[in-house]
Amino acid sequence: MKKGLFLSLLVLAVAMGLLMGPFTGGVPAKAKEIKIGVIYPLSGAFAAAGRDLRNGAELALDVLNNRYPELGISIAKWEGIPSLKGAKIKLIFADHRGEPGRGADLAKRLIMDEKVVGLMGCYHSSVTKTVSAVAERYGVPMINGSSTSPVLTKRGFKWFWRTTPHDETFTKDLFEFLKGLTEGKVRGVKAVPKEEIKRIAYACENTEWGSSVAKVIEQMAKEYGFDVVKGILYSAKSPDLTTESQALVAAKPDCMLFTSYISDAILFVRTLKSMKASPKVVWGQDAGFEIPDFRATLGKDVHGILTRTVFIPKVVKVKKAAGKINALFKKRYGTDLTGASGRAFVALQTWAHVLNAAGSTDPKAIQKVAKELFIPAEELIMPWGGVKFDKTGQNVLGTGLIGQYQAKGGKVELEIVYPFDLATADMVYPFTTWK
Amino acid sequence: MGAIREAFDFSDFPLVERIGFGIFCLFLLAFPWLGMDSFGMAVMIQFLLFSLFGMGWNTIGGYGGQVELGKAQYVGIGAYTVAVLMVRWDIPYWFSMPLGVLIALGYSFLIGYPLFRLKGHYFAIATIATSLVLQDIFINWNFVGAAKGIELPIKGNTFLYMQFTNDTYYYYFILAYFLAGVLYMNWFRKSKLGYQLRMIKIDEEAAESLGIDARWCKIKAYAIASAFVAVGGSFIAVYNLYIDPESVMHLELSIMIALMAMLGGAASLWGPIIGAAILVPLDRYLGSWLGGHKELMGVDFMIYAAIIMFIAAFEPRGIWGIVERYRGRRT
Amino acid sequence: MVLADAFIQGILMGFLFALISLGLTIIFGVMDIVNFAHGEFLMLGMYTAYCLSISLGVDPLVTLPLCGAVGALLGLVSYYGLVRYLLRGPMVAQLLGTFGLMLFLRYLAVFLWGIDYRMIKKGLLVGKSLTIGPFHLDMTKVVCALLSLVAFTVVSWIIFKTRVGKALRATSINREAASYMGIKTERMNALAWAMGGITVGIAGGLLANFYYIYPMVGLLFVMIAFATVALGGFGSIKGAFFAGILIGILETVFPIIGHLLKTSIIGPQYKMTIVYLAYFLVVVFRPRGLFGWEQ
Amino acid sequence: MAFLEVRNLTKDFGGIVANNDISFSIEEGEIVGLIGPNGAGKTTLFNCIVGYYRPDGGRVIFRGRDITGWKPFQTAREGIGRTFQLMRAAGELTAVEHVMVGAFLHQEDRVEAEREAREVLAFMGLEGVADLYLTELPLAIQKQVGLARALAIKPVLLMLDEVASGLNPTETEEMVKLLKRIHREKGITLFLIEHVMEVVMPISEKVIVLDGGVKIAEGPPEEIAHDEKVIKAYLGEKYARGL
Repeated sequence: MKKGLFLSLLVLAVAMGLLMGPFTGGVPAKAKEIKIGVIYPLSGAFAAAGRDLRNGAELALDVLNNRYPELGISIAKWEGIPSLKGAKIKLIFADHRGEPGRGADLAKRLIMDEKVVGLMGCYHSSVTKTVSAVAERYGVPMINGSSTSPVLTKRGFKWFWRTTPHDETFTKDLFEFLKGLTEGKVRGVKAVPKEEIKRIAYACENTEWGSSVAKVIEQMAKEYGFDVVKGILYSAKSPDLTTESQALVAAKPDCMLFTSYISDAILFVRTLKSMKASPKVVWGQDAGFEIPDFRATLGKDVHGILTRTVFIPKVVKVKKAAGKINALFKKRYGTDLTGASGRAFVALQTWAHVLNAAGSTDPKAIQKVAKELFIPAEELIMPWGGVKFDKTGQNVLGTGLIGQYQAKGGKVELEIVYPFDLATADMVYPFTTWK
Repeated sequence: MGAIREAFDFSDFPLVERIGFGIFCLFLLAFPWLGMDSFGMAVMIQFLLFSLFGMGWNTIGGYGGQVELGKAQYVGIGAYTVAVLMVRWDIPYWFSMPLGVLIALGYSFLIGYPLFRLKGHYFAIATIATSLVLQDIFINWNFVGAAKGIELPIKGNTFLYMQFTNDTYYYYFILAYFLAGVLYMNWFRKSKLGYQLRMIKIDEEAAESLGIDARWCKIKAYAIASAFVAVGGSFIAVYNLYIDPESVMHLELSIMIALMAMLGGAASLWGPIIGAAILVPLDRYLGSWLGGHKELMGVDFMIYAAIIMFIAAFEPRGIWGIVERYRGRRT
Repeated sequence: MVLADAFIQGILMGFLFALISLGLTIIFGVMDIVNFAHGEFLMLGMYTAYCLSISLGVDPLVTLPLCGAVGALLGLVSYYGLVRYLLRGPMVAQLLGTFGLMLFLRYLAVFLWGIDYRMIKKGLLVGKSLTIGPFHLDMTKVVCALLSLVAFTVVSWIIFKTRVGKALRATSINREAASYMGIKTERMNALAWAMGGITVGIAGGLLANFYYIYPMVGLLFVMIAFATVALGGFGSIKGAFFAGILIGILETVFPIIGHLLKTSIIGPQYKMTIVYLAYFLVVVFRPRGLFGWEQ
Repeated sequence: MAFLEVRNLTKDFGGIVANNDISFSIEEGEIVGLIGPNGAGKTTLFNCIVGYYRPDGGRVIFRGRDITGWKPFQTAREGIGRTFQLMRAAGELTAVEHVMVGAFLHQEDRVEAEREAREVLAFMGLEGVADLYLTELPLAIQKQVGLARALAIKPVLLMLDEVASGLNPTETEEMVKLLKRIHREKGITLFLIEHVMEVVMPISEKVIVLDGGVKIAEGPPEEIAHDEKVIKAYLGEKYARGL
């Protein structure tokens, strides 16, 4: 019996070894293939987001490596990187499970073993920190598409670029929007007296991301003359958010601001609804409020909720490219593009442009062109002014959107309400869904 | 002096094991020159780190037989002391690390005292509880960067701050700790405390009748364990150059530490090392390989879990227990 | 006013925690094992409710018995398949084993259902809430509370009034003695796991009415369940009940106090901290928990 | 001044009085037996003296020192060794290691401790089993190792809890011889619980009898053997067994 066990263990160990053999050595690089390492949370608690990101990146890859003339953006015509004799890009995905340490190890693997030209990722700001630190150490360029912690581009890194706007921009958007609300700039809503929306309460999840957003909210609120009547940091892993919700309700705020991942976002909506909370404005900071699961799980309970995002399918009305690509995406993965998948798309797109401009995979060359790279607005699916990095590596042309979930006969649409000139529908105000 | 002789004296192991360990040490020393890829290197570093943790846990958890599931808090203490001191006052690693260990010791005595009034599962859960409490405090404590965590300033290659651009340095750095750990444990298992702990584990009443202050012995062992783990924590700080409560004080880390030692074989010198040698590569390679495959999502953990259950069910003494059964000696 | 509201909400949560912990404490009481996989049992209960209510298109409440059945099955399988062997080993091996079981079930769920968040959208209770005067209570939680009461009465009845119960208690007090008395302790263990499974399965089924369903969801509850059982005293039914409610109240009322005192130091960010702290303090002064017995 | 003196010792467990107002004293160098039917409170009395239980009333004075309510390890350090009715055997330590742990009480160095331990085992004629694990030994030997372990702490008073239980007649013989030697050669005062009268009578100089938690008799063995109350206590028990 025991012998048998010992043997079977041995066998198992050997089997492991054999299985892993090919994966430790790393696949030998084929000619005319440019490897980009992509580190996302593909398993673990954030796998839902990870899958979304991955879909975005893979679609972009397909669009780049194959011919989609109808899309009308340049990478769709390239079939690879023209300046590199049509070399194809190959994405190598790795799963960081939201653990910074693991992320760093994977970055090393991709850089040293897979010999990737550059890195992409990592969604979690905390992981992006360690990964970018590794990239910096080895002098490998990294383009980050979806981590929004402001500090990331304030560390004077030489090999780190970020296409997405960060939380300061987004939060600023929110307050611009609220200001606009008081000035009657919002489509379909006449000027709201400031007193009516002065009281703000926020609940931010208590890791890197949430706590930094909380700080920004506090500071912006001062600038724009709103009072923060309640600020809560909570654990996204908490089994129930009754307490938090109560604290929010108890403060009787006019605006409730959330910085949540998906599970806690869902929980908040459910709990607040059961408490019949009645704020006038409910705003979510992307992530949880924006992943398809949010809408899918909560149905019409989200009617009237605002979420900051960077991509809304409705963008198609103002952006041709977005429409076609979104259609393609939906055909393939069944959901609309989201901020996550959209930004993953753009990140890879940016990689393509950078490589093309550089005309080589040499880091130095990439670093050089990245400095003066400019991708015009019409190339992007994002409603941005384009992609242009300042010397900190931050894309200065990125802007946020604020969307509002609106239930229209059974299905829930996400309508643009900010920027005001892009508004695709009248805003629902005040928020009454949970009454 | 005698203690040092004891530490280097492996003579009570069968010859074959001594040879085996010798070869293993040579392998470890030569590893960076075996042309292994850097991920292999990273995994190796993790392996050494977790062996260190496991050896520490083994004092209280293995020899003392106390199911301790709160070691992560000491990883945190070790890591944070180094990080905070380096960020705020630019204090070198070699000053902050010992300080971290001291703090860990102090803290362990502080909570060890009430903690060891408890027995069995009450104790186990209590250790988890204390660890979680400390984590919550760090998550909300702005001085140590709260949930944001701390990024250490990148200083290039420096032995003073123990920062390197090449993992080989880190490798030998942790290897040194590892070997020191092995020697210490080799001394410990033959020390007065070591025997007293095993006696307590067998029969606490009997132990007391032999003039052993069981509670005090446990506290001492607990403190030693904490010191070990804190050292490992200090390494994490300078290795990852970024720490946050989530990554260095998480419950799963505590469980991981105990898990590896138990799986390898608690209350034995090689046990924790074997446990780490199996679980770490398994975890990292399965993760990095299957993690990339949509359709196989979760399989890596299932394999992982299956192995754990198998061992727990059929070899409660851990893998090393099998060997010990064959050779009929425990060490 | 706010305080009163918090208090009521707390009690409701408390009932839920108690219900979830019930199974854990039964199992422990009979065989001194802490089941790490308890949260995963809960999770699978939730999935059962979800899948059935979707596939059969029935109200999730109807599926409760089936959730219980699945829970029982799960309990039996894990007892005969794993725990039976674990019993021979020391406590560490037991924790190790159930921890493995936890990982396994969790990622089995990932494998089977993927990592999407699911939520039951329609059903008698879903999204309903009960308004009594100024208080708004989630309908499901109210039902949870009632069911939790029922569960506890039934279980205590079984354990303290029936012959099986006597056998169970005998086994829990002294295994050998019980077996001399001709009690099949093997079967008693299995029974304990079945009962544990049923209760937690039903809890899952209920939870599914207002909670999102997700492979990792068990993790959120298992720690609370541990704290509850440990605080109440391992193996004590009564203990689990009161400890559950106590914890519920603690974690909801504590932050509100902070709110009333207008201080941010006392706030939701510490609600779990206070629970663990409470547990720690209680056991330090009362090493058997509130209602536990000497081991 | 008495060597060990117990004054009006009382211990009750939630109403059940296990020891009721028990007083006696032991002189240095004596061999004293403590007998009584099952549940007479013999072991409880031991535990109160060594400190596993804190007496609810009364005092324990050892060599002029009030050790009432001391912790077991403190009384042990004071020179009181004891053995247990059953040894909890585990594959964790070998016989010699068990004894070493005892020796460690006054010995820091391992090598020294091991030497002492082997001496003690030799004294008891257990050299042969020194390096075997307790689980590999028969019950009788295990108990002897337990005795050796207690001896290793160099006690002045040795309290033995049913050393002879579970031993066959010949083994019992051996044990009695051994106890005599310990007493003679090491000059240790012995205080032994025995359930079976036949064992205590030959060696003890004084016998104390408990029944239902109270001391019913005290005196030299031959007196005790003919004491009415004692006989009744035992007969009573025999009847009880019969029913």
